Amino acid sequence: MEIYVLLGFVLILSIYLGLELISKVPSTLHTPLMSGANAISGIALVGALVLNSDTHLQEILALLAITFASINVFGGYLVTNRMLKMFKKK
Amino acid sequence: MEIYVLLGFVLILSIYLGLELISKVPSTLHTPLMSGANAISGIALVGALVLNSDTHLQEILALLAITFASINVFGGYLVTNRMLKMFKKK
Amino acid sequence: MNFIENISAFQNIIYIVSSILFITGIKMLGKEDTAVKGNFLSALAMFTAVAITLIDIVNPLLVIIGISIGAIIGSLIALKVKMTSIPEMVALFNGFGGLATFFIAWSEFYSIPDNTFQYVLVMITTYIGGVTFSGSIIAYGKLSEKLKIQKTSLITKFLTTIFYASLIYLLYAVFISKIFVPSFDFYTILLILTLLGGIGFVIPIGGGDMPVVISLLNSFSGIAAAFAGLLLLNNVLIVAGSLVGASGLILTIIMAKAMNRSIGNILFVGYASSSSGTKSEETGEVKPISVSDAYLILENSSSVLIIPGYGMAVAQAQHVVRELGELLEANGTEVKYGIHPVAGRMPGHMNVLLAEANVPYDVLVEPDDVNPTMDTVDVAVVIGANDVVNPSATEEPGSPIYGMPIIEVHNARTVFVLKRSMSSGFAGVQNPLFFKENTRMLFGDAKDSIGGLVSEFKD
Amino acid sequence: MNFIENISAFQNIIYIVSSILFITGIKMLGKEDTAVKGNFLSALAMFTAVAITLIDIVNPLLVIIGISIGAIIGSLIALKVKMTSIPEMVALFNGFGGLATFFIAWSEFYSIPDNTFQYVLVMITTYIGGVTFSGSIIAYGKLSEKLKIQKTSLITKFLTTIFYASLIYLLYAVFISKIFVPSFDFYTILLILTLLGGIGFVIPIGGGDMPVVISLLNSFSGIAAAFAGLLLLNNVLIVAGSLVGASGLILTIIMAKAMNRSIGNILFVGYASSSSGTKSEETGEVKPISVSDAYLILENSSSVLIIPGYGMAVAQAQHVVRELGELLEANGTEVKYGIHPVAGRMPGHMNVLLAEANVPYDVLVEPDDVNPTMDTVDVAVVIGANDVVNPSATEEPGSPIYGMPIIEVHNARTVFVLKRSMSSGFAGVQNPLFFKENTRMLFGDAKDSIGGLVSEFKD
Ligand SMILES: NC(=O)c1ccc[n+]([C@@H]2O[C@H](COP(=O)([O-])OP(=O)(O)OC[C@H]3O[C@@H](n4cnc5c(N)ncnc54)[C@H](OP(=O)(O)O)[C@@H]3O)[C@@H](O)[C@H]2O)c1
Ligand SMILES: NC(=O)c1ccc[n+]([C@@H]2O[C@H](COP(=O)([O-])OP(=O)(O)OC[C@H]3O[C@@H](n4cnc5c(N)ncnc54)[C@H](OP(=O)(O)O)[C@@H]3O)[C@@H](O)[C@H]2O)c1
Repeated sequence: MEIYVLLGFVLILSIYLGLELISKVPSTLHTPLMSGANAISGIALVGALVLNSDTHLQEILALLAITFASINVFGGYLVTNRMLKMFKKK
Repeated sequence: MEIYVLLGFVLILSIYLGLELISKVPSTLHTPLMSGANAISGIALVGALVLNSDTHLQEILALLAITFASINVFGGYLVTNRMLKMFKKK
Repeated sequence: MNFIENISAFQNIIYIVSSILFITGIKMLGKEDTAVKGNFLSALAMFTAVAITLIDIVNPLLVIIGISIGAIIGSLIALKVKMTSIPEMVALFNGFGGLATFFIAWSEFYSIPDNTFQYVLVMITTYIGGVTFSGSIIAYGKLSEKLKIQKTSLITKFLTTIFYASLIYLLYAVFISKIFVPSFDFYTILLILTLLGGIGFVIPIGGGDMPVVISLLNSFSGIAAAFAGLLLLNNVLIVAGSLVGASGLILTIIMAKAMNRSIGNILFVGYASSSSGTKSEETGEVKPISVSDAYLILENSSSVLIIPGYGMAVAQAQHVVRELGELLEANGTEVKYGIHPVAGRMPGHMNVLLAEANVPYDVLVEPDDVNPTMDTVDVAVVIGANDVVNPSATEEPGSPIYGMPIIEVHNARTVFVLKRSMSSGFAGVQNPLFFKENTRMLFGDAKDSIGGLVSEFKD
Repeated sequence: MNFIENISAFQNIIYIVSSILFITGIKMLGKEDTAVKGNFLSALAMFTAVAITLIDIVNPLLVIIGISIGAIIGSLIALKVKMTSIPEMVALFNGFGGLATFFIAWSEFYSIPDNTFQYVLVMITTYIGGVTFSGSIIAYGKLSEKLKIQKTSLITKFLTTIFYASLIYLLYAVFISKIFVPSFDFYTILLILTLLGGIGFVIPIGGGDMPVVISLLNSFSGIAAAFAGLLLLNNVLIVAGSLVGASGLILTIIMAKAMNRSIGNILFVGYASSSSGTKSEETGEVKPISVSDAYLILENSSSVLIIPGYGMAVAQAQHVVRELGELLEANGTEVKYGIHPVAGRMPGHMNVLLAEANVPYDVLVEPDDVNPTMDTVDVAVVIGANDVVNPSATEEPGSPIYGMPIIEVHNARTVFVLKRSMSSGFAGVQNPLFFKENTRMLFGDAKDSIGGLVSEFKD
């Protein structure tokens, strides 16, 4: 079985699941969801960590990828948390 | 990447998705859902079709598997459809 | 070689398409407006998956024979079965699904290489498939009342022991034996133990708990198919099986919740029916009512709530009930049906029966919708229901059903209870409703009593 | 070798655990009660995935430097950013996410074997990542009003053309060029075209449509990560990326619906603002009101609905608004806030601002909840909102915003509109609300006007 077919399938299943899970989000949470999703897209960090650094160029690319993804991760989770903490019930 | 790990992942994702999709089913549909699921479990038919039949025993096993799975498929879909057709709005 | 590889890559892509169809189908099956389409979509998914598998089949004769026999038997059962027998039929079909995967695993046992992981998969698939099969057959027997056996009998105890033994054997097979080469005899023993174990799993469970068992076996049949998918590296089996597994699990949980019991309690303990025997009997006066008196009251009421239960199914009274409902409406009375999720003997039982009798589903209301306004109901007509209207569930902390959500008919202005005697319902507990000030008992078979009311109206 | 294989199998299992955590996290993030926990769970998932990746890292120094810099910059931004600047910040972070995957794909270009499929993946990932990056930077510029450029200017037209050219180049790279050996120059051109293309994609889109663009770019940044996952055969990247892709898509759709426009219209057409210019101007009398008169009416009303809009954000009036609300409540008036889903300039904008000002979220109501009972509202106070209360949306079939769901304040007994002038809102259409019998205009900066009311109350 082709590994790409299978991984593509995981991708489709995840999108389907994502659409189901988020479809009914209340408008209060639109902004936090957006910045929370932002943080999650910092998962590129995991990809950046496994890059080859055989050449200098690759080394620089890896360093930059790690840095920018980390900004996303740290910034995203912190700001989302800050925002969510502001929401209070009476 | 181990194929079994990946397929196991597909299994987990599907169960998660199934739980999400079905969790809010109205009680009117409990019985049809059950028999509809019954029909779906006839998917074993696809498995039965690809079995080896190198020995006589295996041939018999394949035949039996195909037969019983087919009963499920045909019986399940027909009876579910029959049941659902009975539900009417005013 | 390249050609075959291409075929199998293509098949895999089609399997994925079919999986997505299955997912969408079961999603739509869970909503009233789209259920018919959902079932159709899922059938389409099945057709696609089977068709694409057939393109490189080795033994077409075998396939044609198997599918033909299956199609004939399946269709006959589906078209002939009475709506009241759906629970038995579902039990039977669960069994067939389990049996098919049992055979698949058995056959694969002879094909797999000496790979320990595949060997483990064969063992597990065999076990789940086999237990689903034999367990379902017992459930079928109990539901159709063809099989009656005492929980305390020696054979029950023996089989229950075999069930635990089979579990241990499986664990041994999975965790320990794989160090050795799997031998034929070893596997044969598993086959036998599995089938007996399934019997032992279901046989001690009370007949009334069978719906929960059926849902659970439904779930198992899906899980078995999913494991067969792992074994055969086939993703549509995995996805479709998982969906069935999830759906069965959810129905099981819904039922357990509606009965306010844990799944473990249902499977391994059962109702402590002895405790209800020693309980002090409810005292008080029971006020019977005649059909003609009941008619007079109904004729003058402006809102009526009908609560059907298992007794309506037993009496096959759904058609006369619908007739009564229509006559009441023609008389200017507002009629609703209060449907408890576990009324009857399978989830949604009442809904199916009433649908069969042509009651539109938008007059069916759930407990949560009807309880808050119960005091505006003139007459609550309880037809062969008992546990689902038992006020002990809310009032008596000691009762075995305490905590179970009920339809609170005792808050209605008047309650008619239609049953044949003072005997208790499935849970085996007394019902204080019968002794309440505003309750009238209309004794007799439900079909006869309702029939009587209908003829009074027609005269 | 065996050891490394074991590590990678183990890593894959942990990645799966992390994926499930992500899924559960985002599920919980979508519900008010569990949102904080959900965000925490998703952070835990991220930590797990990163930690397990670190165990067999080759170049620890690089990693330490990168993560440290990222952590410092990210944390600083997160802790310093004002709530009113969240839209810009999200745009910027989307860009960073896209940039990271852009670099990943670029680096992989030198590592992949001559496998056409991987080559295709590199091309696509480069493209999505690059467009997300440069597009987000433009969106950031537009939102923070650092970048102002005419839609009709020559440079805009040039860049738009480049965008289409880049798309064609990508299609060529994916479908045709793979027959040849990919050359370095060929890829370099893609890199450049991609970055310029992203600029060209966003630059013609009106500043007010940026929120939709941001959501879409949010979705893209997820899809880019998912494709990077395909490239690196890494399932947690695929799952997490897909979730972000789905979430961004849903927000985009929600916004488009709330504006009653299609996504295509937003991205490629924009409002036909010229038509509103030629439209016959609304005639009628506008009735201004002074702060002290408004105070008298508010003081005597028993229910007030506050409808905030973009103007409240501009005036930074959320804190005085909360103060006014509290004073009204202390005065025995029932106060609710009517929140339109696209009020302001990003989804949920008003919710975040009011939350920042300590307004509890259970007094915030959605249009569907408040419209049916609008006639029981004594005073509707519209604070810097315009389009979201424009009755043309329901009354004037020719209007560009016709069909958009609004908060129907014109059905309230009295309406106060707080804005600085008679100018129109984001959609550029006249608002007949201002001319209605029951409307009073309170001209001036929202913060000043509300501040005035507050001091009247305090005196
Ligand atoms: N639905 C499910 O999925 C499910 C699953 C598992 C368990 N259960 C259990 O089943 C019970 C269902 O409650 P329920 O209220 O529907 O039923 P019930 O409590 O079992 O009571 C049924 C009543 O119907 C009466 N009856 C029987 N035949 C009749 C006839 N021909 N005419 C008139 N009355 C007749 C019986 O009294 P007489 O003998 O005096 O006539 C009996 O009291 C609950 O305890 C539930 O937990 C349900
Ligand atoms: N939320 C989103 O996600 C989103 C996304 C894309 C587009 N949009 C669009 O944005 C619009 C949002 O509607 P809206 O009603 O919130 O805003 P709006 O229609 O853009 O109107 C804002 C009003 O606020 C007034 N204003 C500006 N500064 C002010 C100040 N300092 N004090 C008092 N008033 C001030 C302006 O009038 P003066 O200049 O006369 O003061 C203006 O009419 C909708 O058209 C929506 O489709 C929203």
